[in-house]
Amino acid sequence: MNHWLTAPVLIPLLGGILQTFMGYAPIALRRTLALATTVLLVATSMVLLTMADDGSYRAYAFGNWQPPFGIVLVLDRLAAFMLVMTSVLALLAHIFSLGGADEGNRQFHTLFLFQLMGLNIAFLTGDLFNLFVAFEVLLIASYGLLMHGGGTVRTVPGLHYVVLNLVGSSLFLISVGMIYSVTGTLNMADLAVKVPQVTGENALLVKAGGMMLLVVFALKAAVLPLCFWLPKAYASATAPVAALFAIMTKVGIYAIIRVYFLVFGDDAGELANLGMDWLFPLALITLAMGVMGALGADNLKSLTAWQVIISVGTLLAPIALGSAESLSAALFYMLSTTWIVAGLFLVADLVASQRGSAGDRIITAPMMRHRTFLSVLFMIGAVAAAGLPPFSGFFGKLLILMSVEPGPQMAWLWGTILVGGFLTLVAYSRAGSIVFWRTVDGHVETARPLKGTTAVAAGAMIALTVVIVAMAGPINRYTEDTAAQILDTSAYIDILQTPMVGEDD
Amino acid sequence: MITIALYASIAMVTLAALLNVYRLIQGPDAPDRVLALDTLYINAIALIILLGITLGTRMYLESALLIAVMGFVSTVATAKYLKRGSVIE
Amino acid sequence: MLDRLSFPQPWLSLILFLTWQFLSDGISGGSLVLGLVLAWGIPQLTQGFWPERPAFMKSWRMPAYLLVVLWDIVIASFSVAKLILSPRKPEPVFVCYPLQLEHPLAISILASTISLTPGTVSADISDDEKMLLIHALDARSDDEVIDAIHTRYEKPLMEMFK
Amino acid sequence: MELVFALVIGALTASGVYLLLRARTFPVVVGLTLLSYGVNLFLFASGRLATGQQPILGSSASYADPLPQALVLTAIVIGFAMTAFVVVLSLRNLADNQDDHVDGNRKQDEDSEEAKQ
Amino acid sequence: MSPLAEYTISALLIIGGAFTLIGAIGLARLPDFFTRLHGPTKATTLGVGAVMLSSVVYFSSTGQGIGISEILITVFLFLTAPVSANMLAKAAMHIGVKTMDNTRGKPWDQ
Amino acid sequence: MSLPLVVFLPFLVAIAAPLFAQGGRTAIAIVSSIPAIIGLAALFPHWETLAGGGVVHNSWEWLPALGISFSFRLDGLALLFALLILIIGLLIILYARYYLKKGENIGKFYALLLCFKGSMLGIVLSGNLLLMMIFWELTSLTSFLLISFWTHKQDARRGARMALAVTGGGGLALLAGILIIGNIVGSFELDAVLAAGDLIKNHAMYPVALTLILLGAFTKSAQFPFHFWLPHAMQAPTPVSAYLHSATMVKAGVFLMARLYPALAGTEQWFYMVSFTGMATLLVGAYVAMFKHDLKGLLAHSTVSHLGLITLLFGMGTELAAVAAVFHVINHATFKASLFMAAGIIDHETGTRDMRRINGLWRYMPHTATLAMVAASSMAGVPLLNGFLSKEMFFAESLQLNLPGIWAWIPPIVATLAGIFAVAYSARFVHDVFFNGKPVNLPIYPPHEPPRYMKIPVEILVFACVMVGVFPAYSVGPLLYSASAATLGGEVPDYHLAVMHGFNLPLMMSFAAFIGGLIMYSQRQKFFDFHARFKEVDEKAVFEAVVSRFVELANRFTARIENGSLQRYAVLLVGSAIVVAMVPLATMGIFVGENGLSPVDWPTAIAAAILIFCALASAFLHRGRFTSLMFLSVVGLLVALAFARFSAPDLAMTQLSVEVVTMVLLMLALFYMPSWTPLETSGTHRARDIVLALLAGGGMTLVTLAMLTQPFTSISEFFLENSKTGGGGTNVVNVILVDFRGFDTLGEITVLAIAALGIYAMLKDTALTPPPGDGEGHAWTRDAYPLMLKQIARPMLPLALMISAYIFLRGHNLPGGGFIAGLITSVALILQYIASGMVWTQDRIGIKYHNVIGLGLIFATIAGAGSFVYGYPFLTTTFDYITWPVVGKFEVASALVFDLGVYLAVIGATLLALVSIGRLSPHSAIRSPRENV
Ligand code: NA
Ligand code: NA
Repeated sequence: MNHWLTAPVLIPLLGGILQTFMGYAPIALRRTLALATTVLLVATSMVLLTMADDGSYRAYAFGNWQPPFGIVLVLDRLAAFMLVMTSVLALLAHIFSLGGADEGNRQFHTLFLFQLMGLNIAFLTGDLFNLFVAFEVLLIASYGLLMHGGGTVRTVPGLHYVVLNLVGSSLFLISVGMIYSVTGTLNMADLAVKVPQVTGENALLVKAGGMMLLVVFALKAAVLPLCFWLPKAYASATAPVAALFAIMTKVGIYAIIRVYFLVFGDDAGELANLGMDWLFPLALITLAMGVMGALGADNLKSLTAWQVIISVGTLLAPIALGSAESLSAALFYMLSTTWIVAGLFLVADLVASQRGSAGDRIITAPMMRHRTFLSVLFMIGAVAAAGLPPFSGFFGKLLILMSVEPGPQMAWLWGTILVGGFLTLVAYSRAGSIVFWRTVDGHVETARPLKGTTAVAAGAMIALTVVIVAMAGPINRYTEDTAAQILDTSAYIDILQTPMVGEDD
Repeated sequence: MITIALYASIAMVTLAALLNVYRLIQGPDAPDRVLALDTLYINAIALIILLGITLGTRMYLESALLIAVMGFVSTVATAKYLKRGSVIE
Repeated sequence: MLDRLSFPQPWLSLILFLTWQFLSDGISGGSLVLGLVLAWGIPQLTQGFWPERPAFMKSWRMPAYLLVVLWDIVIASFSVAKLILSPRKPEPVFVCYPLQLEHPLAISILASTISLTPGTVSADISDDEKMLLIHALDARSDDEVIDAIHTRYEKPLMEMFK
Repeated sequence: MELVFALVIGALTASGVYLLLRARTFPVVVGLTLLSYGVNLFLFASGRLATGQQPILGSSASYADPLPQALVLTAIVIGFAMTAFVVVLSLRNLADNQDDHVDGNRKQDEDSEEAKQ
Repeated sequence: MSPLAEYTISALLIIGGAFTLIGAIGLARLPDFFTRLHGPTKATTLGVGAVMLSSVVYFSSTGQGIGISEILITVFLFLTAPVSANMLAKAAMHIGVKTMDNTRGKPWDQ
Repeated sequence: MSLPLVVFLPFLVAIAAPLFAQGGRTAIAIVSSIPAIIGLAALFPHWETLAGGGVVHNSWEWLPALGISFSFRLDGLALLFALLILIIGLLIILYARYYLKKGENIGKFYALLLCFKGSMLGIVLSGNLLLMMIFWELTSLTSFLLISFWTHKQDARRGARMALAVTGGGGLALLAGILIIGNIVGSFELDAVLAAGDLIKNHAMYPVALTLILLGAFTKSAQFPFHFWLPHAMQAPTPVSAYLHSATMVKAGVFLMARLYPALAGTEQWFYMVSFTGMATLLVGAYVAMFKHDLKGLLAHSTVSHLGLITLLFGMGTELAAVAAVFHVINHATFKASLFMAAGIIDHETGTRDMRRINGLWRYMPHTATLAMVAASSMAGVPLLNGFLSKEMFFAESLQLNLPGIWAWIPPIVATLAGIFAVAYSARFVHDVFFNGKPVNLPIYPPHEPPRYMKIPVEILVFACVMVGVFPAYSVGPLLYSASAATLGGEVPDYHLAVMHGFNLPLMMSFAAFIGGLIMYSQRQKFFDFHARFKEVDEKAVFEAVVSRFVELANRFTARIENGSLQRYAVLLVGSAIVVAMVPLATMGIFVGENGLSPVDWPTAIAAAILIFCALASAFLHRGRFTSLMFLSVVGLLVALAFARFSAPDLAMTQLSVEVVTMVLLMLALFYMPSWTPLETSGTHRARDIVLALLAGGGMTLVTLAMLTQPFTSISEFFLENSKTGGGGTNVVNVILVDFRGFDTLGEITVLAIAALGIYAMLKDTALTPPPGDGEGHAWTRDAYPLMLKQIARPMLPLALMISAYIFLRGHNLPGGGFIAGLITSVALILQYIASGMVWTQDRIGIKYHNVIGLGLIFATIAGAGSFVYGYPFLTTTFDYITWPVVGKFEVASALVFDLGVYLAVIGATLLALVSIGRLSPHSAIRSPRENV
């Protein structure tokens, strides 16, 4: 069995434990070790990506128990994709945090690493209940991270975030109960085998459970009407945390792809394509809501937070359509939007640090320091986020637009994405021109120096959009293969036959 | 005979629990409610033991032991809350 | 060093050892060894929680005392039961009981005993630990209560905690 | 018996949901606790009800489904962690806003304005 | 199981149940907090003790071991009940709960 | 690979150019010229191929999935535009060298200008529509940055944003149109698209695609009603106006129409949409130009009008009209660029562009005046100048349209009318600026001729106007032919490029326009008065107002929906779950499955009734918080009993311990909180909440009932069979926790650990003022640590540790295990805190709970990783039976180490959380007066 699969879980776990012990060690040491952990994560996720790219499924059975009885980790292209996306983002956000955001309390690195552990488990696990546990790990860490930093602004949004997610966790458990009560199993591959055989009243039970599970994932993904917890929570988080949170909604989306394509896919009999007819219109409305919010935003972080919601809508619409092309397009866009949004959060924080009391609010203020550098970063990020060429957002949207079959759905999708893109452009140009250009006389009081680490991290995060464009061919090839792999559920089911160590095979 | 005694005993303990709940609702003061709760814990111990005898298993004895420990701590904490406010200070 | 290896609370160790034998499924070599380990280890771990060295106790008097108390509990329960079931209104009284015991543990044992026995509950101990407030469910006079407690419980306890 | 059990879960859920929708942190926390009791019982029930069949090998002739029990145990502990966190967050909310309204220092929530009209 | 054991067990069960019930009746019926405090502290504790004892006898006589953990529980209850009572009484005195009219003496200030 | 070189070189130099800003304006201008010079040199060798009707391709793959390739394509049309871009670009660079002042951000200016040039070249040289699209939007972006070059000017910022919104927005429509075309044709390659004209025009989606594409073209080329952005783009530095907003970028829309002419033109829809738009633009632009007092405003509206003219020509759909359109593109670029540059010089030398102040400049700058007058004449359509030639062709074509009846008169009348206006505003430009008395109050007085080199670009362009006007066939003939051929897809109609075609109707129209225009100008005051009766609309203000209104609306809308009310969000969440679950469940009804109902036993039923009652009571009496908590306690206890009743001893124990810790936690919190919840929710909302609660509860009841009565089989048989043999324990639940699903448990203790650390971190700097007494106004007692409690609590610790050890060790085989043991130990320690206080207890424990947590996680992880050594997966357990003397046979299981980790983590986390809250208490630092340890 390939022990590499455990690396994304064990590395942050050990890193986190180390940080727990080192609560009172010098900050330089803690930073070094924490950063080493994230660097190691990037390296291992790359290794896993190359492994996964051969198109096979690798299963890792904890405790050497044959699935569906034990818990398995499953590495495929999708999982590896999510791992790489996360680890790269995490590394840059982590570097950014070394600029001072990690100070204040001694738990930052611990929570940060545990958050990554939770994310990675969620991406790798092949077990429905273990997915719940992974969600809880990443959520509890995110609660802590959200509350990180001084001041009182985070408390109420944090409280809302936590309470809603606790309800979400309850719904998750109810769903698991409903599904288990009929199928008698928790392993996703096994569920993919059992769910198609469910009929009659039992199918209704599973359907209700499946739909509630969709609500849970939609809550994580911030789909309308379950998206309102997000803007204030993200906007109030410290920058590296907000940047890391760019991945959080994607966990919900990942879970939808994983569970709904595998378990409730085309072949799921009475339960085929469960919920997808709800998801498509909701995705479009979510997009529209995000655009509204972005237009009305009064600071850059809010603007970016609403951009997260825009991306969610843009992503879920093609996913709901469920063709290989649309899935592939969605994955490409996901990579692009996640990194861009993270970059924008970092840039917004740098802007805030250079404008004194005006912060990142979209108001007239004395000219900020380091305006050229920051405005270039913002401009690139905004252009990419709005989906204009030449940056990656454009290609992502283009792929999505092109992936739809002609018909009413195409009209709705194109209309929403294009008009939404236009209004987003208006929002960004308005915000950017006010923040960067509309200055009043006077000088910025209490400006903090622009630290090298933060500047480099934010710059690199934004530059990733260019990297995506440069590597668009290979990335797209990868997402296409990934989509094909996702849709071919029979191969996933084969992990149930994974030979155990010490077994004669 | 044991069966009859068992059922009688269970019935009486259950009835006792109902009376405790009555006191819990009635109050009138917070200490009354806590006392009712404390008594309910003790009734629960009895019920668990009786359940164990009914089922002929000793698997639940430790649950009873735990109720004893936990009920005590809970009562003490609540009483301290009532008179002192901060339970741990 | 010797101190660290000793049994700091021999009585506690004995109780723990015996309890372990009760808890285990019958006495065996394993339970004896493990019981010994725990009887040694737990007092070591919790030593800090027993600030004073064990008071000199004439502990052989303890079983007799306990039997008396046990008997009183049974009697008390019947008398309380009778009172509860009778339509007569009880005549409760708060009694201030002057303590002669000094050791806090002894006071606590006395207070516990009072609570478990006929119609009395220890409601409070004064700040200077000289006075015990007792609530009697149904008593004709204070002195009756005080005398009964003093002769039946406090005296034996004073004997033990000398 | 199934109906009794179902009603218990229903009552826990209903009470939990009602409290969850209150405007102060404390009832919300109590509501979440009630809800999680209901959810735990539900998850437990997904393995069906059994009397005297504790899944301790050798202690009975047949056994209750052990898996939901293990899941619920995990859920209880996780639920405890979450409750502890949300309780502390409520305290923090109180400290920061001098008020225990779930939306921070809002002397009146949206509803009460309508109530006045 | 020997008839003696059966009788013992049955008697203990009935006694246990009865005392538990009486304690609860006291809790429900007695007129003020301090009188109510006596019910659980004695009757209920004894009631549970009797039930425990019946369990000990039962499991000893069915050959499932000597069943000593019940004794532990009982000891535990006897150890803690006075403390609980004391704490509750102090709380009640702190709050100043009403005492019944014919109570002599006064609770202490807290 | 010369074509990509031409396109990408400007971008590369743009990156480098700012580095030369330090070297001064000349240095950077020279560096910035390099791409144009190399570009021209690179294109030159291809002329022969193009003249022969050939096409040059340079392409390689990029994103095959998207149909995007790096495909570049050079034909006559592309060459024409490329030359305009490169040559005028070169002149602009030279001009800007003198135009920009010292101290301006020349690095940024040249970099942006080069980026724009690259983008524009990209549009014309793209052989793939999507690639072109990328460059198209890039021109919008660079234009945005160039218009707002003087970022401190509000007008510049607003003009820039308006331009971006209109052109960028149009670009999105264009994108949609292109995607449809690509869908129809099956390729985005230009060759394929151009070859598929019939296929496209007959396709059902053609009308949509055409509309969308024209939307893109019209916005970019400032066609009515999207023309309003262009005049406001004049806030840009004049070189930008000359280059982007007259010669090149605004021609992109026109270029697009020319480019896709074979694929899209020739239908009725094309005719009506394009020609009428062009006609309207032609008139509106010409009319407004007349009344602009701003020099650049006049030129801008004139540009709008000329763009309308070109559009109208393309719309006519005849081949000759298309040739005329291409021709006018060249002519307009030359005379309008030179006019802009002249206007820039005047602005530069007088400090204003207001024609009411600028008068009689002939005396001060005759050289510039001569150049401007020639160019203006060309604009007016004076013979022997290039503008005349294409305008004659336009007049001729306007007469050729086969419109029915009276409609046939419309085009020539419109054309003449526009001609009249053109003459009039050209006359105004000449007379009002260079003559018409003396200057009024000029900021810079007296004006001078500009630096010598600043005039060279103007001279070159004016020379071109004359050369083309006099020797059209020799100067521009081959290029025009080749470009026309490329536009029309090979078939070029017969046309003659001559100075005069004799006295014909078009000449008469020209004559009429000339006379009319002069009359109009002479009577200008009447027109001005007439025009003054209409309120001038400032489109920028309108745009700003629209955007502001939109923002405000969006803001209000968002605030209404996202109102920060947790109650609303929770209603939405719970409501969503109910709705989606109800849909399938509604069809199920009250459902009892095959197994049916089992009989009720009364004690259980009564316990259940108590549970239900207490749950409801804790909800409905929730306002009294303490009472609610008491009921919650009962519920917790009864849930534990339910677990015991239904064969789950482990759960019963866990639930009990957790419940008590939770109670302590809640009371710790309640200490600081009000003891009473105010009633603040209205009746309707309460009713709503009750309905939701009942639906949720009712739904759960039904689902539970259905679930419990259905037969099922699960994977659990495996656990029961393998627990002893494979996991070494008889307590199957425990074996699942530490072995079969040990990974869940690892995650779970991690959650516990994180929660505790998070709580610790969150409370680190929290300060809370405790109330001085309870809710009824009783001050707290002084007695913090009652004697009896203290005395009894202490011996309970070793006892509890013993019980923990017992529960821990038996857990693998009997109910118990690390969790429960951990909770018992925790509760015993909590009791010490309660009985004896923080300071006392902490002194005696003396370990940091962080380390206990860490230790716990380490134990669990190491126990799991031990199996790596033997090549087994993580968390593979092993066990063995060992026989020792005295001790006898006993089991050693690695799972026990894992469970020990669980035990420690639980203790550490529970205590860290509770102690963190306890530390908030103000008493925790001060010893109570009654404390005597
Ligand atoms: Na108690
Ligand atoms: Na003038």
